[in-house]
Amino acid sequence: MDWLDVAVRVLAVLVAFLVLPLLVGQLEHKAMAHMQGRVGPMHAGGFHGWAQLVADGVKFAQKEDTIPDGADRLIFRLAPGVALVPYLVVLIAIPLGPDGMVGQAVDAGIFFVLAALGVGVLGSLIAGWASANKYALLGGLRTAAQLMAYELPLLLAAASVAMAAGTLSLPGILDAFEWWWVPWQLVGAFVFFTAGLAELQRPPFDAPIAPEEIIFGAYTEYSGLRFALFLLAEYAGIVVVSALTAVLFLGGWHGPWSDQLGWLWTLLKTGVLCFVVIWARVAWPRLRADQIQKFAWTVLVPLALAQIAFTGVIKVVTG
Amino acid sequence: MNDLQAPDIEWVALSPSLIVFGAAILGVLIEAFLPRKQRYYAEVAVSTLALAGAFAAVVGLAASGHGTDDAQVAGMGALAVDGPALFLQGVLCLVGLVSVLLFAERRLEPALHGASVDSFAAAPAAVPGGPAEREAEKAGWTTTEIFPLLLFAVGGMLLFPAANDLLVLFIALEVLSLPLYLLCALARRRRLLSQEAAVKYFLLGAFASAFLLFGVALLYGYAGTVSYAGIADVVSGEPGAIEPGLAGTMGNDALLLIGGAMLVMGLLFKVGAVPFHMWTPDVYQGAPTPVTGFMAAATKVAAFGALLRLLYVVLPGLRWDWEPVLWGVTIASMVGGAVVAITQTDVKRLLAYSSIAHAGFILAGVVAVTEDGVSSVLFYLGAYSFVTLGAFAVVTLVRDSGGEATHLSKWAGLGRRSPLLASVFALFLLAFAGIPLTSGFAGKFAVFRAAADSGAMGLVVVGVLASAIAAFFYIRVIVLMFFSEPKADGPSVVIPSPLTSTVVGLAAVVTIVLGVAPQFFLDLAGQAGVFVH
Amino acid sequence: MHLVYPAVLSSLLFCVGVYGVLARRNAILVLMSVELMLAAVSLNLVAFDVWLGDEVHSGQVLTLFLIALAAAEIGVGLAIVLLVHRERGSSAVDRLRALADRDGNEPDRAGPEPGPEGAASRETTTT
Amino acid sequence: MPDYFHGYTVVGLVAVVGVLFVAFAFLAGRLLRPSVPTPEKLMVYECGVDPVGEGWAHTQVRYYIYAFLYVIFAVDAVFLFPWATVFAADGFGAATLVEMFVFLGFLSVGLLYAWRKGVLTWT
Amino acid sequence: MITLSGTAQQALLLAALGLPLVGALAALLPAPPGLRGPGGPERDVLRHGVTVTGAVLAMTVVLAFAFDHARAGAVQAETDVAWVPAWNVRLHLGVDGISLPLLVMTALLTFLAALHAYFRPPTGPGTPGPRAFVALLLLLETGMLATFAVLDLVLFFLAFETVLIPMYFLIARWGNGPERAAAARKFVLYTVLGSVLMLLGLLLVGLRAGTFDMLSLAQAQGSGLTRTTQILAVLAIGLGLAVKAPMWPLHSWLPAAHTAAPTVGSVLLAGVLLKMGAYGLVRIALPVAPEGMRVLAPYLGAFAVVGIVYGSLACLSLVRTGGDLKRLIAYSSVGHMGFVLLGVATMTHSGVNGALFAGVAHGLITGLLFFLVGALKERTGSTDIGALAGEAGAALYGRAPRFGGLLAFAAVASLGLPGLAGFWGELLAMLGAFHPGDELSRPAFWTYLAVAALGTLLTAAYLLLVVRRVCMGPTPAGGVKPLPDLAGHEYAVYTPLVALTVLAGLWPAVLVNLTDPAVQLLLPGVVR
Repeated sequence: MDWLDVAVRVLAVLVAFLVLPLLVGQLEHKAMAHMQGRVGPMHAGGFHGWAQLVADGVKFAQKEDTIPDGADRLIFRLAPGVALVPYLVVLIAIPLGPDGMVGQAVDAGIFFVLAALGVGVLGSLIAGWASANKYALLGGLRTAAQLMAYELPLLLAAASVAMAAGTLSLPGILDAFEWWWVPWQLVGAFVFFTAGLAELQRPPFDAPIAPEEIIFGAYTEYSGLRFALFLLAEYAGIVVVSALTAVLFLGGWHGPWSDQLGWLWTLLKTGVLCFVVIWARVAWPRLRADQIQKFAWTVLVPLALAQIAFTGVIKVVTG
Repeated sequence: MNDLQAPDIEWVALSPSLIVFGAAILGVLIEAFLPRKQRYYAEVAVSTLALAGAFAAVVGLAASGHGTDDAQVAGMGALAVDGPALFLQGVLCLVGLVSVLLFAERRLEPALHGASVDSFAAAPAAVPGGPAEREAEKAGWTTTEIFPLLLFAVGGMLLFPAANDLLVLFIALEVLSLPLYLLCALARRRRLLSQEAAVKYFLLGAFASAFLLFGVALLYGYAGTVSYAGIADVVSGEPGAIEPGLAGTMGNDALLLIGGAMLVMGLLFKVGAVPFHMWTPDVYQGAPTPVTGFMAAATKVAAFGALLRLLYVVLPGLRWDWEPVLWGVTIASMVGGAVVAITQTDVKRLLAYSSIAHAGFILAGVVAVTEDGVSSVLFYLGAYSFVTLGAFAVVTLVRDSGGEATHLSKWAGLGRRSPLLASVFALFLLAFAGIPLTSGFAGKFAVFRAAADSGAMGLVVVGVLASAIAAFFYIRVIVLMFFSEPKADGPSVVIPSPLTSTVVGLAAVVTIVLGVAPQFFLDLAGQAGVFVH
Repeated sequence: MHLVYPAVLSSLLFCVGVYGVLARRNAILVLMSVELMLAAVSLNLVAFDVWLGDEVHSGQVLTLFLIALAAAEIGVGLAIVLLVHRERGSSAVDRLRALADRDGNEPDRAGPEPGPEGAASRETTTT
Repeated sequence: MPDYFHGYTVVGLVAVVGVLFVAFAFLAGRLLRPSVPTPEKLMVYECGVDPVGEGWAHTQVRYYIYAFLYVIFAVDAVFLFPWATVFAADGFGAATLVEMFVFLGFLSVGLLYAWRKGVLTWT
Repeated sequence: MITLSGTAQQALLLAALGLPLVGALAALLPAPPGLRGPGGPERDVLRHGVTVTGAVLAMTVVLAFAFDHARAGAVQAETDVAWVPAWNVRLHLGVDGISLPLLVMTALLTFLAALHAYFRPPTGPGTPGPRAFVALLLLLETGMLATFAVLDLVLFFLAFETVLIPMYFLIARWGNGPERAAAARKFVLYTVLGSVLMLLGLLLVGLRAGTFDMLSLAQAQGSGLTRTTQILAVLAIGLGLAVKAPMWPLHSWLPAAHTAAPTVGSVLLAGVLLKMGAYGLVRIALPVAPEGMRVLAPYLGAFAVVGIVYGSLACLSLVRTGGDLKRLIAYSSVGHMGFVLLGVATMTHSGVNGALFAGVAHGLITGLLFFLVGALKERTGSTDIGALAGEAGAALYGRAPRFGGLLAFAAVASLGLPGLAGFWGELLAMLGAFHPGDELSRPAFWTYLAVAALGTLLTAAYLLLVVRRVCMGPTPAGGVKPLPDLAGHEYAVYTPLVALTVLAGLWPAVLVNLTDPAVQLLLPGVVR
């Protein structure tokens, strides 16, 4: 084992994990503001408030961190970690460019990635439970319900890609990619992206943390750095889901001059998708909890199943 | 690396279970799409047709020689289509068919809001007596899901004795168990007892299946394959290809012995043999009686089928190890069941303990390890299942204001109030007791004969003595029915619809026919005595 | 990695599960113990599969099925336990004593001990 | 086999790094932040009013049904993946596809049943 | 003598077995319009019983006349059909010299019982109607006839068990006294336990020898069976049969059952059921496992003579302390059956012939005795000697001369007065004991002989005491009303029994000539 190589890769992933979410966060601040006719943060760091999130971080680190009396203290403390770490782990499996530009190629990549994603959401659930706050618990349960409802379409849509490529490895899928997969897997892409959005509890699927109903859901009792970590997890999640969608459905590093600029294509596609995530937050009103469930079971799951059938037929016919 | 073969399925050979599973799915769709009023009829029709069809398929397969000369291993080695499998599948289809009639009975419970109802809860998920349930009853809802559940269970049971590798064995086990757990909880009356029975059945069942699975894992580790034939090869010391480096693991006798023991334990649990019988009385008593009848009859058939195949096909090389153990289990079951039954005061519990004793009697045939042993077990299972169904069908008919009156004291004098019913029940009890001219005698004769032929005379002696002990409590019930003064507030016998009457009548006829002229069926079982390898 | 490690680990897990089933009173915990036993089985299967280099991967396939069926089992089991819990306000297994061998000759053994919710009286009124 | 474990060693390493990162953050936070607990601060937060009832309140059984649905479907979906990688290989083709459709059909029937039973409608 | 073809004989035997079974079912159905008599449905069904048993009796009598006495050892009217080939179980029926007299006696006693029931319908508190009574009686007849006619071990067991159920019901439902249910239960308990042992023995024999056919087993003379198997088989089968016989000390169900049973039940129980045990010993234990029998015969003999003395002593004590008359006859049966068992135990021609003779004689005489005691109870309302006789005696001679005379006749017949049926059986049995079979210890059997002889004296003593206390005594001067003497139907019932008792006593050769050839076949190598 080449330790140096491994160290570099791990370090790179860690850096990406710390930087990309901040970028997305900043983008969200500014893009949302402009869409709403505001300008957003302007002061921190000078140029268009570029260091706003850094400042936020510093502030969070200094804030007092209370744990409610009735809480299950150990679990309460662990929850942010549980929410955050899986996204980091996922990042390592996402290929950035061709020929091994990936943290680590994992055999059953799709499996691994989806499994890790599922763990991340557990952070919210245990946070909600450990808080001993009825709103937090309600939020946690909604989270759980949402996780369960959207995990299935997520899996099915991913399975569709795996069928098309005949492998579960992410680099393997990209190696097999052809441009016409984009229209072929379009429905799957929609399902996957939407479901991913819902898993992250991003608007319009943010009923679990709907401030107007249940304060801040599972995170109600959190403050200070722990809260910051949850936020970080959310944005890291956006990056991961966008990146995965890009890799699975949009061809990842495929594009002109992909030999040299593959990594750029991946980042670009991911960035665009991140923007779509932010856009969705501004564009759509929040769905009710029941609407969220219904949407998953009656729209996404059937769509995903249909996509699988379609993929299978095409694959057998052409293969 | 990819030496997977494309699956090649012998659809015809597997048709019995496929028909049943298909019908079960259809049943689910009926539940989903048909208006409530029509579901009952549709479900009954579908279930009946499917089971009859499956039976026809079994007969067809047997007639075309699949049971004897053309016995084969189907579905890429997953399932055996041979004599024992077909015989038991035939029995299971018939038992299922008869159980459908029992399940469909709607004339026993007093009509609710003008609608006749069956013995299953209107809204099983609702709190008994709560507003939700009352509403459901008012609306005339019924839980017609029992039919698909029954079909799924029967489907699993059809696979169970035919399973030819450990994977299918395990899946069949779960497929047959899970619906039964649910069915147990659905009683209309005495729901708490019913649910308690379900909890106990489930917890112990899951526990037992975990044991079975661990056994599966160990056997797999021992032989490196899950197919029965492959394991048998390794057991008998002719492994196909052991990698030299793995020789220390493969063929490790500790794995084999522990694994085999755990596997057999899991199956003995399903069979209800001492000391794995703890669940039987509670579950038999608590479950809705039609379900108890079905469960008592069919589970035993399926589980004994699987046990036979496992012992005869996979572990014959280990015979000297398991035979003494099974001797012990057999004796404990026969004696334990019979002795404890004497003190019982509840009809259903009594029958449960008697079923434990019967498990022992059947095991006596299993221990024989001869072709005769297999045939005798097959015959016994066929005979026993119908007697059991009939007996529980009778239990459904004896009712008072609280539902079924299962306490024995309430059965006092039943023979005077309804001589016909009491006589039929007496016939079933006599068959349980193994009195000549009933199927019970023929069955016991067969297994004891097989056991004695194979040199297990000791088992036969204990068995006959246990039968004598058992005869006492059966006869005690008969005496109670015919010689005690009826109580003033005793239960009455409900006049059933033709459904239950058919069940009782059929069971009685089978009991007598198998007792008086068993030859044809003995021949059938005799021809079916050979396992395909 | 030698086979012994996973095998021993899985045996230990299994024993913990068995202990849990035998010692725990709460039905949910019993259920979890059973799941633990199943997990032990899965571990064993996968370990054997890898160790033996099984070309058709029977062990892993079995594990997949095991996972699926364990899920189904837990689903069904939880449903039943929940039902009981809702009516009795408890899921303690050793308090489920309405069905048991009795010494006495009480004519109607159907009635369990009258619970706080008066469950016993309710059930007779369900006509 | 070394390859097999190698991949996951790196993954494990990353996970360890992540855990260290979180631990470090917490440690740093502990050093940086003040800690002045008062009863009011430690009280459960319910929009500023005094909390009512218990923290672990009973919740709808409906969630359980969703959980059940999920467990069944997601776990069954596991079978899709091994199949997905081989179904188009030589010698498999249409029959394999049909078999998987049968499997999916089973799933769909289950979903349909749940839908028609009103499980998916929030009441 | 009549000559019938083999097929006709066969059909006759089958009909005799099947008719009561059909009749039993028919008894449960309402009578067809043409057969309705004036007495209402109850009389109808009782008449039905008489008709059927009468027809059966006629058939057996015809069969007896058609029987080729020249070949009395051979099985005649034989039917041999496969029933369950898989187990080698056959429907094998037939009669030979051993079974024919028992068959006829059974038919006769049942007919008389039915006749008795017609004139004295069974009544009592809580008894069901006569419909069930007749059905059970006919079922009982089927079982009893079948026991004597079957030639297959499994069928034998079956027939043997069939008898159990109707008899149980007869005792428990139509019996008298508060103890009837307990007595019936005791009867079933003993017999079932015995039958279980017997079944084990039968299975052992059948499985080890590979056939259940009695004829071929008898022919083999145990050649296919090891010594151990034979001993075990005889032990198991013998115990089962000994319960029914009954052999001391397994007899304790008998007095209770007899005391509780109705007249008809007692008659059939004593007259036929007890014979089934002895018949089984002769038919199965003796020829099938001779080696085992030789080992166990001394023990059987010992128990038999103990039974003789024990029964007599019990009777003596009863008659002195004033016990129940039915109980007394029951104990006397224990004694008489002791002679039967002793005869079997000698394993000689004379002994076995004697056993069979004593069996038939006991059936006739004890049947008569029970009928008489039943009639006595109808007349006086009691069967308790103490209550009847008081200090002086019941004085039946004076109060009902014919009745009293008949009772005295039955008593002396029972004590084995030469010239009556009871004599020959006991004589032959003791003769056998004087020259026991080969390999049997002569001193032991001489001892048995001596004890049995003592038993005959005791028997004579208590029976004479019975006559003394019941029949004699001073006629009170107008204090007690004369009892009704024998009525017409009672003559009808008793006459055949009396006639046969006398006939068998005066002309024993009729019977012995019938049984001897068959016995010789069963015991080949034995000269005496």
